[in-house]
Amino acid sequence: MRTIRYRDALREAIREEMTRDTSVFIMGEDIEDPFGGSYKVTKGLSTEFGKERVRNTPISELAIAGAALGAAITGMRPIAEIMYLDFTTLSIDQIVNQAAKIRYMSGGQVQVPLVIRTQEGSGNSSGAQHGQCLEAWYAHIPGLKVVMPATPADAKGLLKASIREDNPVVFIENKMLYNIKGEVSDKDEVLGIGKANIIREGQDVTIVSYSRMVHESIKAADSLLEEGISAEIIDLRTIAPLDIDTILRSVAKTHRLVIAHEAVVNGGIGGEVAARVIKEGFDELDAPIERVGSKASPLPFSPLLEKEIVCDFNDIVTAVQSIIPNAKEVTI
Amino acid sequence: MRTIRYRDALREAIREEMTRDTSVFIMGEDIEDPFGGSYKVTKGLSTEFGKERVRNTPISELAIAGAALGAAITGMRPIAEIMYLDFTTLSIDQIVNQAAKIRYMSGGQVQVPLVIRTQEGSGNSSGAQHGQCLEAWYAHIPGLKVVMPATPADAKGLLKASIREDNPVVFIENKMLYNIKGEVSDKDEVLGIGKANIIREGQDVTIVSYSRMVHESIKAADSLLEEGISAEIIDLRTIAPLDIDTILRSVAKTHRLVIAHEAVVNGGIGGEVAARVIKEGFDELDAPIERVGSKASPLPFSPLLEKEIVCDFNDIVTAVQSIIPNAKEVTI
Amino acid sequence: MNEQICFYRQMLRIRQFEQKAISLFEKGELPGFLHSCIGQEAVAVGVCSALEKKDYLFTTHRGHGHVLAKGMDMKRMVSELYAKSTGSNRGKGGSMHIMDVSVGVLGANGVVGAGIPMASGTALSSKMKKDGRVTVAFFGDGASNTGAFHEGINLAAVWGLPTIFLCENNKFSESTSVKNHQRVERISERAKAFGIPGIHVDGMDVEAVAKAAANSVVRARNGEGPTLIEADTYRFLGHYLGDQVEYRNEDEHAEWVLKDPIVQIEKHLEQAGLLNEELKKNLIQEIDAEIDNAVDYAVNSADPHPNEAMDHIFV
Amino acid sequence: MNEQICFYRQMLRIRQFEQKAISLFEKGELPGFLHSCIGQEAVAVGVCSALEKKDYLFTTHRGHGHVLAKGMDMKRMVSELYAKSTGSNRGKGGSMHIMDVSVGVLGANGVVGAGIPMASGTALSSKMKKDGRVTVAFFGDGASNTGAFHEGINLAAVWGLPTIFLCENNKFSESTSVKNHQRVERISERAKAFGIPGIHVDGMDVEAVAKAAANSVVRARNGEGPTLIEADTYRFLGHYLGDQVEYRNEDEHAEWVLKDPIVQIEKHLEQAGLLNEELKKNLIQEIDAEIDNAVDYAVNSADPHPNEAMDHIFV
Ligand SMILES: Cc1ncc(C[n+]2csc(CCOP(=O)(O)OP(=O)(O)O)c2C)c(N)n1
Ligand SMILES: Cc1ncc(C[n+]2csc(CCOP(=O)(O)OP(=O)(O)O)c2C)c(N)n1
Ligand SMILES: [Mg+2]
Ligand SMILES: [Mg+2]
Repeated sequence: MRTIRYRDALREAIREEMTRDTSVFIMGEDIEDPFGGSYKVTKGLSTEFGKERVRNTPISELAIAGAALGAAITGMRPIAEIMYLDFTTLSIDQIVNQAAKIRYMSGGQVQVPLVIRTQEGSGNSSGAQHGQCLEAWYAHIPGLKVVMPATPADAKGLLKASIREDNPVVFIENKMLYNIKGEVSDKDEVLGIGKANIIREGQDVTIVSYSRMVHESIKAADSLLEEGISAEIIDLRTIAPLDIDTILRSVAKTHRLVIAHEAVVNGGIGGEVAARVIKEGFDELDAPIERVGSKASPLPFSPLLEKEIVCDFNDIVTAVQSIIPNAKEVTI
Repeated sequence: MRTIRYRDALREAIREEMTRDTSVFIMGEDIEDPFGGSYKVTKGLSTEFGKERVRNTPISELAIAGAALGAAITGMRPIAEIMYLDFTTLSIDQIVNQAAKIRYMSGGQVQVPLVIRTQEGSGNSSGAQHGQCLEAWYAHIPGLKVVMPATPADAKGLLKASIREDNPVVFIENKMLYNIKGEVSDKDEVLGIGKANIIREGQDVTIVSYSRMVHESIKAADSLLEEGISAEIIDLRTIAPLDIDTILRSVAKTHRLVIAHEAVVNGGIGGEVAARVIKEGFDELDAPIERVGSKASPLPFSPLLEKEIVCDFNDIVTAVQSIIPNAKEVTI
Repeated sequence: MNEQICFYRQMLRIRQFEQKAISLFEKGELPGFLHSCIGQEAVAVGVCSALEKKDYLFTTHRGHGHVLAKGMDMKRMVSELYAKSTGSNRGKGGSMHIMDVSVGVLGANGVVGAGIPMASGTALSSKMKKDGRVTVAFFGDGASNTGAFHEGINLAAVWGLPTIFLCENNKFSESTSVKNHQRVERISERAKAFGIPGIHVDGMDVEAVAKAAANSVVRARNGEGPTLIEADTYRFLGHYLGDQVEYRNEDEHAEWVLKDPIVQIEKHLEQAGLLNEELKKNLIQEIDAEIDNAVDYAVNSADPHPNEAMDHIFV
Repeated sequence: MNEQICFYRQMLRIRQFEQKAISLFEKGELPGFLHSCIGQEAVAVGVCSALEKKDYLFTTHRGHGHVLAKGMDMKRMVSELYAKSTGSNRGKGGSMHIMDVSVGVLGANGVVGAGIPMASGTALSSKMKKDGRVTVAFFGDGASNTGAFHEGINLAAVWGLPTIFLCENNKFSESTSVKNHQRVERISERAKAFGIPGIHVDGMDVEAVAKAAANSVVRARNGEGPTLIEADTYRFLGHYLGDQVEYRNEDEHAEWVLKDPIVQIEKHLEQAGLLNEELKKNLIQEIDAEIDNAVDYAVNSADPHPNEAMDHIFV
């Protein structure tokens, strides 16, 4: 075990998979050394593996995704980096109309070992076009897996899994997590895509979250504990497929559910989780399901206004309190 | 009142608005006469209004949306036709990153009277890239309104409203509705965007639906009536903004809710509706909320397989039955 | 067989195939849409004459000629048009998504232009693996206005990939004349934007096409990068079956019909004493027999089982 | 004022402004990112000298020079960089989305290339309304590889719209040299793809830029359609403030710094006896006073009220 940063964990995953398998390569804008990528995830890789396998591209998001797809169906295992999730809008025909469907449309003639790596998230005044959380779009598309790690260990283990996966994966990092540190195994640990993680056990309420909001959920749970509320925290890690069983088991214990994500509430993954729990765990629920997310607005430039729009642990605390009428004694 | 087809109702709306206001114009692929558009909605318009106001474009979906947006912020009222919703993936940067946000980002300096007209829907073996129902994507974006008419009267009244609207509207038709007929007023009727319509009253269950599935809901309700179940049918007409009040009032009466749309269940509007009802109408619900939608698959070419994937009235009937244990006598 | 007879036979085969498909479609036997390539046979045959089986090919909604010329098995192809379980795509693709990996046909596409960046990707694969393959992407004049065209070709140019970008300028994008959807005279001029060779060729002359393609394939295999070829041709029928073609300029049409690539090569072969009515009849008979056989195969094949609907989404 | 002095003064004003912005940013006073246009002043000033106030302008993330040259009020501009309520965008846009409709500045953009099709749209507006306006879209060498570039300019070409597509080839797309992101020698060659004039101009020579822009504006106003202008220039600093610029070729850099557009015109004016140290000092003083005044205004302006966060989403 070592304590390393999220960005380093990602780099290690790419490095190890490129070492292990010569068909793995990465392409994207400004990823080569000495620049090493906008968020420095690929720093050092072109020096180590050469510019044949770590390829700078022109500003051509559609072609990046399309070319990666072409390579994927002919035996390579490309990682396509799209600098900001906002710019995946420009690649989305290739991701959604092509990559997600080509195996199906062809009756199974090809497999698509393609990773689209990108990042999202607000919090640094990047404005309306550099921080949107649109993971719900991708989760709505049959044929795509959507992975959203919250910790360095998950970043590494899930990126390795995504690279080894024979189906297209949209791998979404969060720009505010690149510097967080965490313990990461020294071994070749590959996590399972589609498995949620109970990162804290609790009795009174289940908080379901993923990516950056996991950390806000932890803060919220800490604060709730002070008023005697014990929260169980589930990190989804993968939003498609959704590990509904883990959620249902937890709700069967706590009987209360709050879902928290940075994306806008309306149309976010929270609605999907809520609807699934309502259908499959209706009798378990003692209170309405609360969703926490950002307000329905583009992201403003002003840091002050940005804070108004984007949700944080306070919103989670409030949501939990709203469905637990009276604070109780600590139960664990 | 006259009985006209959905496609004619749309054409009338455009024609009347172009007559009324010279800043209204339409652009898109192959919309000029004599072709008159892939689905013939614009037939006759270029002959009547000239090719300055009814403009064929190259195959350039990004530029169509972008140019329409540029025109919209400088005093025109463009209608941009994107032939298939599947191809709006190619315009989506301009729709989502630009049109939806430019008013906000500029601090209110511009308004965006822009209509993106497109169509979706399966049922004619168009395959995986010519029928996807991705309205949930657009409904997730703050700054967009999303309109989905089910009848000729709504098609006309809502398209007129969308053209007069000073905010960007994604107006989604359904290709299997173009030939349906219905009564349409002779007057200049402009409907309100964001208002659902109770198209049939009932006591036992509320069926919320929109676009083509409204017609399947009617069939389902007819069939349910035979077994003594009285369904109230709500046609959302607009999915963003969502008329949650109308839904809640109905659920407060029926205490049971089924949501039906042609889009894939997972990540569709149904989840959003369910989550809202759970939160705001928790105590009213006597049974789990059921969602009806298409299976999580790309659309297959084979008509037989397509029928397997896409939901229809039978699925609605089954969903209703699953939450009403014993068929009762007819209550109305 | 003499190369020219071989070209002729292949073009004829495509023509007869398309005519059969039309008649089946008109009888309501084929679901979905049909986009006929009649008039454009010389491009398909000429280009594919320069390719090997291992090479990759991307095509469009108007791709029957391309895939036949590339060597796709006609039985599996017709079965796909019939949406049968024996179809190349098991009935999930249809004409607009037809694919046959076994002969390098990596797919038709329902999204205009979308095959272009994918073709850069398969060529990248070949370059990295040094497998000696080239990739051809077919597309139309209309497609040359898409962002995918610009980004996809630029990428191949920058990386020096073994790709041939083959634009069939058939004068129409659906109902829109090429004169109204771009202002550049020659689409091959667009190669200048990428710093790669742009070649203009008479797409009604199969030998001219074959030669241009062969040269570009050599360039590609030698690691000299991509080429853009514009083949001047004409869409003899409507955009799709059912199109009323009211927008067509009949003079222009008549002019082009005179250049029918099959008629041209027939004349040529007849003059050279290589073709007579007898041989022609035999060829047609042989071709029609193959087609009928393929149709029979398809008709007698099973529909896909409903349970297969959810197969092949994920590995 | 003499035209050349006027150019000089405007370039100096942009240079001083950018230097101030950098120092404020480095002190942590400005949120977000900053992309400096130092080295490219001649393009902004030359192009805008050909425009009227009513004309429309689209810019990029590197747009301070453009909007200043177009006549944007500096106080509202600096306030926007400070995210103050008095900012042109009320603090919602920042440098990357700066907009001032009152002087035709229709916005910077955070999405590379995205302003290009929008510019075709405003020009379409002008054509339909016959309001005599032209639209200029600024963008970089990197942007010329986007699909938006191809689709947006093609549309303007087909419709004969009054647009000037102004590519500042500053030799970099972030860290990537222009040599590695495209193979074409001159971006102006890309005009050939659209059948419109492509002009290459020395972007360090404000008068050359002004002349090329003026000619294109005349063409546009006369209804002769769009022009693509490539202005050869250089990004003196990093992509953004904080960029370590390790990728830079220092010889290339040194060569270009010698061509500093401000130094060039200074020499020129001095030789012509139009500029001396005294005048220069006065100009700088005057400019710095304006800048300080704008910064004071911004600093003393109120933050937006939290309640405003949800304003301006819909009309
Ligand atoms: C991105 C996209 N836009 C629009 C369409 C609808 N469409 C199908 S074929 C076609 C015309 C294509 O013209 P061209 O590229 O010249 O090919 P051709 O049909 O002439 O072979 C159009 C507009 C589409 N399939 N994809
Ligand atoms: C569509 C898109 N892709 C990537 C980026 C990230 N990005 C911002 S600026 C830039 C480089 C732009 O280069 P160029 O167009 O030459 O403009 P310059 O920065 O040199 O002024 C990139 C890649 C972006 N903002 N938008
Ligand atoms: Mg064509
Ligand atoms: Mg540049």
